[in-house]
Amino acid sequence: MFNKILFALIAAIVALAYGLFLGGLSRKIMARLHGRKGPTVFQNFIDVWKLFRKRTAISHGVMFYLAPTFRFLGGVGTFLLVPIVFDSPYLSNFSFGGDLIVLIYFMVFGCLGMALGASESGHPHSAIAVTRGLSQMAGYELPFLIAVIGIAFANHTITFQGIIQAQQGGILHWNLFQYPFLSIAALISMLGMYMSYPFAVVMAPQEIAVGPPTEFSSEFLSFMFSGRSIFAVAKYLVFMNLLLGGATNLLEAFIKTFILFLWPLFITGVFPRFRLEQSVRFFWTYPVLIGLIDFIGIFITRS
Amino acid sequence: MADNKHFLNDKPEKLTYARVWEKFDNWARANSLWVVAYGTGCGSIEIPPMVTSRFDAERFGVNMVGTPRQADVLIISGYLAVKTLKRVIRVYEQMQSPKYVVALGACPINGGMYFDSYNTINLLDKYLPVDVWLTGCMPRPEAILSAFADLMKRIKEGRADGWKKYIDNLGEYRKNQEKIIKNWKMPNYNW
Amino acid sequence: MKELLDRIKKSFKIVNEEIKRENFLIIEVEQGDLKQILVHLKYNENFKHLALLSCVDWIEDKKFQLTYILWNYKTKENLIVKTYINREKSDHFTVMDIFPQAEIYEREVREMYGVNFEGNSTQHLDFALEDWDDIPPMRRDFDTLKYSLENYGEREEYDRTNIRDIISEFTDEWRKK
Amino acid sequence: MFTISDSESDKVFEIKGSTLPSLVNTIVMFFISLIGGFFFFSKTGIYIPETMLILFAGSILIFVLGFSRILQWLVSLGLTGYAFYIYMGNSMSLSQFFLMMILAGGILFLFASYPVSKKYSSMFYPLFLLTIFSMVGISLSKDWIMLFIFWELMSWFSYMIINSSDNAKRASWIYLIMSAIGGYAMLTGIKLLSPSVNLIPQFSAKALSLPILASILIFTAFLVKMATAPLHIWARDAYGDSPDAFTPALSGILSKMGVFGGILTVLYLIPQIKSSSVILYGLGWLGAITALFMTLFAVFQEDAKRVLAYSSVGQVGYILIGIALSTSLGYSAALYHTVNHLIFKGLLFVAIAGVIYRAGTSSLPALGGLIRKMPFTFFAFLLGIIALAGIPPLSGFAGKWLLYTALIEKGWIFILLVAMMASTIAFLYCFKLLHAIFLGQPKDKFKDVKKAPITINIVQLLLAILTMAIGAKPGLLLDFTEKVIKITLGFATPGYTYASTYKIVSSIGYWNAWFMMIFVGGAFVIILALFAINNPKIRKVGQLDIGYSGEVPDSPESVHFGYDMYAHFRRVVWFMIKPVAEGIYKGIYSTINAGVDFLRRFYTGDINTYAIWVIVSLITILYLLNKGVF
Repeated sequence: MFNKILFALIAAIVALAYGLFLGGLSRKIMARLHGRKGPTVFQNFIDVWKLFRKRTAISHGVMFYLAPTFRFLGGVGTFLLVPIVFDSPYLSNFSFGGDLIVLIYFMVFGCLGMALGASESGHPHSAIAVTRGLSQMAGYELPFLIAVIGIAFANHTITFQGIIQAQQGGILHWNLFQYPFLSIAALISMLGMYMSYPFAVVMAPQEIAVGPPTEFSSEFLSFMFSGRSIFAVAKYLVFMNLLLGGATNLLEAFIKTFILFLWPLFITGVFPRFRLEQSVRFFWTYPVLIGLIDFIGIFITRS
Repeated sequence: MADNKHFLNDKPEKLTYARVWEKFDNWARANSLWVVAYGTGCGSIEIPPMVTSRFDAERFGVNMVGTPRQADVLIISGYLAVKTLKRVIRVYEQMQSPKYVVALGACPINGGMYFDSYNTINLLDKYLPVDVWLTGCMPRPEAILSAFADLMKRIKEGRADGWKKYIDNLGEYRKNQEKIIKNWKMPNYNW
Repeated sequence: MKELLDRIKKSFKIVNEEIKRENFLIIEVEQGDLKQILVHLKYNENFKHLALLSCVDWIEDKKFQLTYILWNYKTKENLIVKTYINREKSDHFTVMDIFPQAEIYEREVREMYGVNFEGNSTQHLDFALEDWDDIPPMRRDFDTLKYSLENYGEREEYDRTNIRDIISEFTDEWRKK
Repeated sequence: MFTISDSESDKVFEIKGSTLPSLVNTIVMFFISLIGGFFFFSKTGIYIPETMLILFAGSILIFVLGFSRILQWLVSLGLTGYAFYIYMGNSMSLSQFFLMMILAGGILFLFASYPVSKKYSSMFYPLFLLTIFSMVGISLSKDWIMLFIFWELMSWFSYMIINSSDNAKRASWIYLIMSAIGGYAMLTGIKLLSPSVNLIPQFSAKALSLPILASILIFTAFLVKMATAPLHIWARDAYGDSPDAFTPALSGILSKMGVFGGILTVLYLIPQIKSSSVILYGLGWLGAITALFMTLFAVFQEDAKRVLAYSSVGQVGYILIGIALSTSLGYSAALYHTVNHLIFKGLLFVAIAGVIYRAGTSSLPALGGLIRKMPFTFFAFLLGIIALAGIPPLSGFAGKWLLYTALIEKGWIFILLVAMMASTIAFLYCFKLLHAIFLGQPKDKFKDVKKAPITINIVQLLLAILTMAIGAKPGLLLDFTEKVIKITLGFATPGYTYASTYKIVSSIGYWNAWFMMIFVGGAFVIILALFAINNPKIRKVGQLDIGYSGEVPDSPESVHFGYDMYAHFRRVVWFMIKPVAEGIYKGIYSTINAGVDFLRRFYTGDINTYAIWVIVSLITILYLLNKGVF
C-alpha cells in the first residue's frame, strides 16, 4: 500500500510537470500558427512559480479560501482514479477506488469547488462564467455519455481494467476502430471538455475578463493553474483508456496522450467562438446523431 | 513561509538562503510579466499592437490579463485626468505585490502638452511609485517593448521596488492623493 | 434660406442675421424672444433636432453667448440661434420643455461656465468633473496655469510661471519663417 | 407544468377564500379519522392497535392542548418517538422499512418545526400527527381496502395542512383534486380486483378480471403522489406554498408512500399481466422522462422551494426507474435512494425553512450572501447539495451508482442515457441554489439576519452527519435494504457483493466508498494545510472590494448576478419547458364547464320546470316498473 501511495504521488508530480509542459507547448504552437515567435515551452512553469511566490494577502471568505484546494484535489483525484499503465501494480494509481461512473461524477468535484469559491468572491463575471460553464457541460456531457455508456455496455463492464482488457491484441481492437462513431462523438465532446476554441465562451476574454477566477490572486491562482494542468492530463488518460486501448508502458502512455493533446489544439487554432446556445445546440445535434449510430447498433446486437 | 518576510521589507540579508530564493523569484517575475489591460490615455492604443503577431510581447512572457488581481504591471498610457487617477490608484491598490508601474509618454512625467490643464496631473510619481519612465509622445510599441526589457533588467537586479516604496511611504502618497481627489471614499489598501 | 428668414422676420424681432451658406443661417435674438422662436422653429419650421448648445465667454463686454444649433431633417438646413445673456448674474431658462435633449448640454454649460438654467432640475450634477470646488474652469477669468501649478505641482528644476511667453516667442519666430 | 406565469391558471383554478372554515375542518377530520380508526381495528391483526390508539388519541390530546404550542410540540414528539420505539425491534420487512422511515423522518421534522410553527394555527400539530398516523396505517395495512382508506386519510390531512398556510389555497385545491383523481382510480382498480364486495382483496390476491386495467388504475394513485410526468402539476405549488415546517415531510416521507405502493403493485399485480415486461419498460421510461423534465423545470424556477420541489419530483423519478427495473439491484437502488432522498432533501428543505424564518423570503433573486450570516446552515446545505448532485464521496452517489449499474445489467441503456443526462443538468440548479441564496453579494437589507434557530441547526447537523456516514460506509443503509430485499421481495442476493467491508462489487463494476472518503478527506486536509501554512497573513477584504475596472460598485444589487441565471440555456431548451400538461388540464376543465353549462339549461330556476321533470321521471319509472324491468 505504501508503495502504491508513493508511486501515485510521484505519478501526480510527473503529471503536473507534463501538464504544465503541454500547456507551454500549446502556447508555443499557437504562437507559431499566428506567425509569432512565442514564449518558451517552459513559460507555464515560470508563471506558476511566479504566482506561487507572489504575495497572497486577500480573501473574500471561507469558500473563496477553500476553492483552490477543491480545484487541486479535483484534478489530482481524477488523475489518481485513472490507471496510467494497464495492469502494472504501481502505475495503475488508485483505480481500485472506483470505476467509470465514480470517475465521471468525481470530475465535477473540482469544478464545483471552484465555482463556489468564484461566486463567493461576489464578482458578477465569475458567476456568469460559472453558469456558462455548467450549461456547456450539459452540452458536451451528452455525446460523452453516449460514448461511455455504449462502450461500457458493449464490453459489459464499467471498469477501466475491463475496457482496456477488451482492447488488447492489436490496434484494430481499439474502440477507436471498433466503434468509430462513438469515438467521433467522444472526440467532439472532448473539444468542449477542454474549452478549445469554438466552445471557449466560458473563459470569453472579451466579455468576462478571465472567467471564473476573476478575483483569484497570486497563490490561489497558482494552485488552480496546477490543478487544471493535472486535470487536463487526467482527461487525456481517460480518453486514452476509452478509445486508444490504454497503454502497456509509460512511453506508450506519453505518446498516446500527446496525440490526444494535439487534437483540440489544432481545432483551437483555426476557429472563431460560438455563442453558448450555439455550442450547446451543436453538441446536442451532430455528435449525438453520429454517436447514436453505433449506440443503436450496440443496443440491438448486445441485448 | 520565507517569502512574506522580505515582502514586509525587513532586511532580507539577515537570512542568506532567502537572498538566493529572491534571485530565483526575481528571475521568474521578470520572465512572466502580466499586464492589466487598463488604457488610461491616448497611449492605450499603442498597447494592443504590442501583443499582435508583429511585435509579439508574449515571447518575453508578457501577457494581458483582464483583472488587476492577477496583474504585475500597470501601464499608465499617457495623460492622467484626475478622474482617471482615482481609478488608477484603485487598480494599483488591488494588484498584489510585487507590482510595477510603467509610465508612457511625456504627460505622466511633467504634464506634457497638458502642463497647464485644469484637470490633468503633471507629476505621476507624487501619487504612485513609477518604476520605468518612457518618454515620447506617443512611444511606439517597439519603445514599449524596450521599456519592458528595461523593467525586466531592473527586476532581475532587484531594483524595481516601487511597491516597497509605496508600502513604506503610504501616508505621504495618500496625502498627495487626497489633496487633489476630494471626498475620498475608497476601500482600504490591500497590499 | 432667404424666405425662411423673411418668414421668421415677419413674426419675430431679429437683432441681426447672416446667411453663411444656402443651407446655413445664423440669427441673433433677444434672450426674451428665445423660447418663442425656438417653439416656432420646432413646430412650424420643423427644426426638430437640437444638435448642440454651446456657450462663449465674451469677458470684455461682460456677456455669455449661448448658441443653439438646430437641424431640419426635411430640408437639410442648419440654423444657429444666438443669444447674449448677462455675465454677472448669468441667469437663463431651460429649453428642456422644447428639446428634452438639452438637459445634458445645459448640465455641461452649467458646470463649465456657471450659467444657471431655471427649470433644469439635474443641472447641479457632475458632468465631466468630479466635485469641482473652484470657479467654473471655462470662464476666461479662471487661470488654468495657476490652478495647475497650485494643485498638480511641477518638478523642482522647472520654473513655469512665464512659460506662456516663452512659447509665444517660439511661435512668433516660427511664424516669421 | 406551470413554468410560465400563472395568470391564466389562476383564473382557471380560482376559488373564493378558504375552502372550509377551520372548525368545520376539525369536525370533519375527527369523524373521518374515527371512522378510519374503527374500521382499522375491526379489520386488522394483533400488534397494530396500540400505536394506532396512541397516535390517534394523541392527536385528539394535542388538539385539546391547542392553547400552548410547546406542549403540543413535546407531546407529538413523544408520541412519534414512542411509536418509533415500538416498531424498532421487529424484523425488517418492506412495511417495517417504510414504517421506520416514516417515524424517523416524522420525529426529525417535528423536532425542527417548533420555531417555524409559530405562525401556524393550533391545528398544525394535530394534523401533522394525523398525517403520520395515516401513513403508518398505510405501511401497516394488509389489504388494498386498508391501504385505500388510509391513503385517503393521508391525502385529506395533508391537504388540510397545506391549506392552512395563507397563500396556498389554490395550490392545496389542485393537490386535493389530483389526490381525488388518484383515489377514485385506486378504488375502481380495487373493485376490479375483487368483484364480490365482501371479499377483501389481499395484496397478493389473484386478480379475477382485467389485471392490467386494475394495476394501471391502482398505480395511478401512487403516481399522483410521486407526481410523475403528466400528473405532476400539483407538485410545484403544493411544495412551494405549503408551511415551511411541513414541506420536508411532504417531500421526504409523503411522496415515498407512492414508492411504497409502487413497489407493492410491481411486486403483486404487474406480474399477473401477460405482457408485464412492456408495462415495466414503460414505467422505466416514465421515470426517466419525469427525472429529465422536472430537472429542466427546476433549472428555471426563481423560488428556492419551487426549485427543490421539482428536484424532489425528479429524484422520485429515479426511484421509479429503480422499481420498474424489478431486479434485486434495481430494488436496492430504489430503496436506498428512498431513504437517502429523505436525508438530503429533508436537510435542504429544513435549511430553507431556517432561511425563510430569518430572511423572510425564499425568492432567489432577493436573497444572496447569507454565508456570512448563517455559515452553519450554508455548510449543511452544501453537504446536502453535494449529496443531491451525487458527487462522491457523499451518500448521494451510492444510489446513482446502484441505479446505473442495474440499468446497464438490465440493458436499458437509453433510459440510462436520459437519467445520467438529467443528473448532469441537475448540477445547474444545484449551483443556482447555492449561489443565489448563500454566495454572491449580501444585500443591505439582510445586514441583521441572525443564525438559524437551534432546533433547525440540530436537525441539519444530524442529517449532515448521516450523509457523510452513509457516504463513507453505505453498508449502514444497504444492510437494511438487503434485509428487505431478502425477506419481503424474495430475492436471494441484493445484486451486489461486498468484496471487502467497504468495497461494493457488482457484476460489471466496483466502488470503494470508504477509500474515496478517506482519500478525499485526507488529501483535502493535506492540501489545505500546505496552503494555510504557506500563507499565514491572508486578510478578508471588504464586500464590495472587487476588481470592477477601478470603480467601487455603488450597491450590492448592481453586482449580484441572481435573476434568470440560465437565460442562455433557456434559449436552447425552450421547446422542452413549454407548459404542455397545464394546457391539457385546462382543456379538460373548459370541456367540463361547457358540459355543465349545457346541463344548466334543464335546471332553469323556474319551479314549474322542476315539477315537469319530476312528473316525467315518475311516469317513466312507473312505466318501467309495470314492464317489470327491475
